[in-house]
Amino acid sequence: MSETVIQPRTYLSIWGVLLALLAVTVGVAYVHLAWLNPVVALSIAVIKAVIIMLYFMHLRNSPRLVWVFVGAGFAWLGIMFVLSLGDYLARQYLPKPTMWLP
Amino acid sequence: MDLTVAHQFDDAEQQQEASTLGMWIFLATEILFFGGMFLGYTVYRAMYPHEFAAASSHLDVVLGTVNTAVLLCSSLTMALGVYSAQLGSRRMLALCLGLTMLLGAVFLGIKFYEYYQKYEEGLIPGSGFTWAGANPNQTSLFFVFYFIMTGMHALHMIIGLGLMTVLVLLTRRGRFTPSYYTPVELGGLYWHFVDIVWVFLFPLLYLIDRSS
Amino acid sequence: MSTMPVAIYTREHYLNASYGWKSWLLTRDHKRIGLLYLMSITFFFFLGGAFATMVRLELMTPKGDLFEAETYNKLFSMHGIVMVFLFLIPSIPAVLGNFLVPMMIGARDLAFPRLNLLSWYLYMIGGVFTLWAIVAGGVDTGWTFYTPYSSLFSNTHVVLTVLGIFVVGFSSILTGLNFIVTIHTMRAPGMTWFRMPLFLWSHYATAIIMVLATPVLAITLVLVGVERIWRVGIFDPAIGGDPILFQHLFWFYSHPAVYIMILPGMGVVSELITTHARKRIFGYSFVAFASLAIAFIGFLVWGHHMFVAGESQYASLMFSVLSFLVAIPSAIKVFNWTATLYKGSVSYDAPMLYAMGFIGLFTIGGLTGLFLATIAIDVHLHDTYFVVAHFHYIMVGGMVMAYLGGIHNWWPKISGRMYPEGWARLAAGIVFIGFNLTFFPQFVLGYLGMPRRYYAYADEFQVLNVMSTAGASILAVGYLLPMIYLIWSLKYGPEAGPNPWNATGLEWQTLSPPPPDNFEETPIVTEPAYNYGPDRRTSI
Amino acid sequence: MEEGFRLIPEQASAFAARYDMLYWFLTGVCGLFALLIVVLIIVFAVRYRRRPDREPEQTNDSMGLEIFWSVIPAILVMVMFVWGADLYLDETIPPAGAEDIYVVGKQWMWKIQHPNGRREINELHVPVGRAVKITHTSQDVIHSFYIPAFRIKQDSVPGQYRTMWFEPTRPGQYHLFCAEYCGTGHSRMIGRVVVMEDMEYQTWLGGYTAETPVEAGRKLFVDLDCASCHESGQRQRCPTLGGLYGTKVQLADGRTALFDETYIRESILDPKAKVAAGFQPVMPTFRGQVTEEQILALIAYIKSLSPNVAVPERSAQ
Repeated sequence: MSETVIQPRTYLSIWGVLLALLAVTVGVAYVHLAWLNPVVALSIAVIKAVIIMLYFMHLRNSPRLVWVFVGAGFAWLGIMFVLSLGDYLARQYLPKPTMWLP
Repeated sequence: MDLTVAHQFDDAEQQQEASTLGMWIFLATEILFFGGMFLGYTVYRAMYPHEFAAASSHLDVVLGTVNTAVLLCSSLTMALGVYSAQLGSRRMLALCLGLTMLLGAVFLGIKFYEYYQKYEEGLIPGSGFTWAGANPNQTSLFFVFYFIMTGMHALHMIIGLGLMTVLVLLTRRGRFTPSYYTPVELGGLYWHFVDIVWVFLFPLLYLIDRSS
Repeated sequence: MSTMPVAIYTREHYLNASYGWKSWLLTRDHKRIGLLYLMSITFFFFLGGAFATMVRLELMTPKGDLFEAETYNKLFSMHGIVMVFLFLIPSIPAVLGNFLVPMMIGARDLAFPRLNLLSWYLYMIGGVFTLWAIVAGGVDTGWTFYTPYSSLFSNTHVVLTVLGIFVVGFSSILTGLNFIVTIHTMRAPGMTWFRMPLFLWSHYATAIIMVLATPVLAITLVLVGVERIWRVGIFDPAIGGDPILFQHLFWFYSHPAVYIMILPGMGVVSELITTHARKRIFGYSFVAFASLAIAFIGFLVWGHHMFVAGESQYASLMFSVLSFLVAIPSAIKVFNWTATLYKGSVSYDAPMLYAMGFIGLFTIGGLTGLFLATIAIDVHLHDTYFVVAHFHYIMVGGMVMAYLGGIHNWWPKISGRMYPEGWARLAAGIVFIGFNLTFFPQFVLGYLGMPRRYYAYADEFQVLNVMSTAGASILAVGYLLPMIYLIWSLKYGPEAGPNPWNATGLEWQTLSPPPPDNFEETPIVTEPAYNYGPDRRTSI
Repeated sequence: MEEGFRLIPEQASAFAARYDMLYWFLTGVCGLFALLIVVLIIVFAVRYRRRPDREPEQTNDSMGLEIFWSVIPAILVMVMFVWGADLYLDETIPPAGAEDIYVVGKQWMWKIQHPNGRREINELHVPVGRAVKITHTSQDVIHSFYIPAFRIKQDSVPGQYRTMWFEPTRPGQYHLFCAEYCGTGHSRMIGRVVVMEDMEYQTWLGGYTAETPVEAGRKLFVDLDCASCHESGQRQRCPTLGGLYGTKVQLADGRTALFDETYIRESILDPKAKVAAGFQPVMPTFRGQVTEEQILALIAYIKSLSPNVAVPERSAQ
C-alpha cells in the first residue's frame, strides 16, 4: 500500500521530536500561565498526535479516504464536546434571558 | 491467486486497502469511546478547577514523564518493526516486536506501581478515600476519572500485548512476506493509537497546574 | 441473463451447500449469518411483544390490579430494552442488510466475514446476559437508565443488563464497520456510487451512525456500572456528580440510535416503491443525500430530550432549531416516494401494502416529532403518552412495517419459495388497523397529560387506554400471521423463480436461493439504478 | 379535575391559553400535510393501479419540485420554532412579587411549603389570578413537577434549585403528577392543585399559626450558632450576610459568584468550595446536620436580610 517505504532515519528523527515535545510540555507546566496552561499542554499533545499519525501510522501516504475517516472520528468528538460544553457554559456564565421579543 | 487473499476479495491490493480502512474505522470508534471519558473529565474539571489542580499536583510527575517516554520508545520500535516487515527480514521484525512488548510491559509495571502508591496513600475513591485538603468529595472525582481513564488505557495496552504475542508467533512461522504484512501494519496502527491516547492523558491528568 | 428456474432441491445453493449444526454455527457466508440473525431477532421480537401485551393488559384499568408496581415497572423497562437493543437496532441491517448488501453490489461476501460471524456471537452473548437479567428478576429503570435512580436507588439487576447491552453494542459496531468497508471497496465493476440501489445508501448512512455513536453508549454504560458498584459520585449529586452529564452522554448515542432504526426502513421502502410501482425513483440523488443528511444532523439534536431536564435556555434554543432541520430530509424522502407512485403501475402485493402503510404512518410519526421539537409544546408533552405514541408511530408504524415489507419482498430470494399472497395482504391490513387503534388514542392521552410509565392512572384516561389495549390485541394477531405462513411457505410455498417481481436489483439477476458465492461470474453493471424502462415488461 | 371522559385538557392558567393556540396551529399544519400525503398515496395507488393493458410511464425528475418541497417545510418549521421559542422564553422568568412557594420532591411525595410556613403533602393551594413562583428541588432522584391543566412541567433535579411559575385563571381542582420516572411509587407521587378565590386562600392560609420560614430560619441561625460568627461584629472572621442576596460576591480565588439560593446551599454544605474574598476557609460543614427543609428556612431568613431582593425580574404580563 505505501510503496514509498519510510526509512528508519525518518522514524528516529520523529522519535526525537516527540521526546523533545514531551520535555517541553513538562517544562511549560511549571510556568504559571493561568488559563493558558491547558491550552499550551493540549496544543503540544495535538502536535504529537498528528506527528505520530502522519509518520508512524503512515497516514501521509494512505489514500485520501482514510484521511476522511480519521477526520470524521475527531469531528464527531468535536460535535459531542462543543454541544455538551455549550450547555454547561450557557448554564454558568450567560445570564438567564429575561425578554426576547417585545 | 495465492492463498493469502481471501475468497471475497479480487486481489491482494483490494484486501490490503479494505483491512487498513477497517482498522481506521475501528480506531474512530475508539476515539469516541475514550471521548466520552474525556468529556466527563472536562465537565468536572470546569466545575471544580481547584480541587482538580490540587489532586493533579499530588500525582508523581517523574513517573508520568518516564512512562510517556517509554510509550514513545515503544512506538518507535513498533514503527521499525513495520519497516522490517516491509523489508521482509523476519529476525529484525521479531526483535522489534519483542522490544515493543518489553516496553509495553515496563509501562504497565510503572502504572501498577503508581496504582499501588495511590492505594498506600488511601487515594482509591469510594469509602476508603482520605484527603487532607479541602472538599474531599470533589477531589475524589479527579481520582475517579484518573483510575477509569488510565485503567481503560492499561486494559487496551494489555490487549495490545496480546496482539503483539500473536504477531510474534506468526512471524516465527514465516507468515509475513514483503508483499503480505497487513496484520503487522494493523497491529502497529492499534499500538500507535493507544500511545496517542496516553499522549493526551498525560498532560490532562498530571500537568494541570504544576506552577503553584 | 435470467436463467431457467432449475428445481430448487437439485441445484446447489447456499442452503444445501453443507449440512449440520457446525455448518451453520461456524458459517462465514453472509447469507447464512443473515438467517441466524433472522431467527434470534424473531425470538427477541416476540419476547418484547409479550412484555408489551402484559403492559397493555395492566393499563386496561386505572387502578393497578393485575401486577405489583415493581413488576409493572420491570415489564415496561424490559419491553423497552429488549425491543430497542435486541430488535429495532439490529433487525433490518443484520437480517436484510447482511443478506443483500453484498448481493446488491455484486460481491461474493462482506469485507470481513469472520467479523460478521463474531458480530452475531456478540449479539447472542449480549442477548443471553439480558435474558439472564430478566430471569434473575429484571430491571426497573426504564430503557433510559436515568441516574441517580439507576446507579444509586434501584435495587434490581442494572449492572447485568448494562453488561448485556454493552456487548450487544459491539455487535452493532462490527456490522456497521463491515458495511462501510464493503460498500467502499468491493463494488462490482460499473457499479458507481450513483448506480447503487438506495437500500445501500441508507445502510451506508446507518453504518456511519452505528460506528460513530455506539462507542459513546458503551462508555456511558461503563460509567453507570462503575458508579453503581463503587458509588464514587460520577453521577451522584450528593458527592459532587451531575445527573445531567449522564443525560448528555446517553442521548448523544440514543438519538442517533433512533436514526439507526429508521434509515434502513427507508432504504427498504425505496426499493419496494420502485419495484412494485415499476417506476424509477423520483429524485434519486435527493433521496440518497437525504439519508446522509439525516445521519449527520441526527448527531446534533439530542438536546430536545432534555428541554425540561435542566438544560440551559440557550442550549434548548439551539437544539430546537437543529431538531427542526433534521425533519427536512425526512420530508424530502416522503415527497419523493409519493412522487414515484405518480404514473406508475402500482401492484397491491403485500410488500407494497407495507410500503404505502409505512409512508402514511411514518409521516404522522415525523410530524408529531415537530410538536416535540417546539420547546413550549414539549414542556407540556414531555414524558407523556404523546411521546410514547410519537416514537411508536416511527418504530412500529415505520420500521416494523418496512421490516415486514422487506421480509416479504425478498422472501423468494432468501428461501426460493413464494409466500401466500392472500394471507400476506390480510396480515398487512390487520397490522395497519391494529396499529392505528393502539397508538392514535395515545396522542390524545398525551395531550390530556397522562404521564409515561404510570402503573395506575387517573380515571378519565380509562376509555382511551381500553381502546389502546384492544388495538394491541389486534396488532398481536397481525404479527403472528406472517410467522405462521412464512414457515408454512418453506415447505408448501410455490417455487419462486430468480426474479418473481421482475425487479432491476443485482440480487434479482442471480438464482434464488442464490449459490454460495452469489454470482457465477462477477456481474458488470451498465445501466442506472432503477431502469424500469419500456423494454422491461411488467408481467413475466 | 372534573371526572368523566374528555378529549381536551382543562385550560386553567394564562400560559395554557397561549399554549393551546400554538398547539392547534401545529395540529392544523401537520394534519394538512399528513392528509395531503395520505390522499396522494391513495389517489395514485388507485388511479395508477397495475393493469395488464397499461405500461408505467417513466417520469423524469424536476429540480424545481425538489427545491419547492425543501424550502416550504423549512419556512414552516422556522415559524413553529420562533413561535415556540418566544412562548417558552416569555414563561421562563417569574414576574416580580409572585407568591413564593418551596417544593421538595422526595421518593414518592411532594412536600410543599408556603411563605407563611404552612406545609402540605401532595396538595398545593394557590390563589387565582396571582402569579405563583415554585422553587423546587429533589431529595433523592430526579422527579418532575407537572400540572397538565397549567401546561407546565420542570424536572426537580437533586443538588440544584430550579424555579418555574404559573398564574392560575380558573378556580377548581387540578391534577399534579410526577412526570420523570422515579421508582416503584412513581405513579403514586400525584396530588391536587386547589385554585381558590383570593379571600378563601387568605383565610385558608391565615388560620395557620406556626412560625414562618423566616422565623424558623432565624431560630436555626441562632441554634446552629451561625450568628456567633456572621452577626456579632467579628468582621475579620466571617462576612455579615445583610444585603447580599442577588448580588455578585467576590471570591478568595478571584472569581465572582451570584449570591443566590444555590450559593447559600453550597456554602452551608461545602463551605470551602467558594470562600468569600478576604476570609479564611474556617467555616465547618453542616452536611448531615441540616435537612433540605432547614436549609430552605435558612435561605428564607438570609433573603429576608436583603430588603431589596434584586432578582432579575420583569413586570407581570
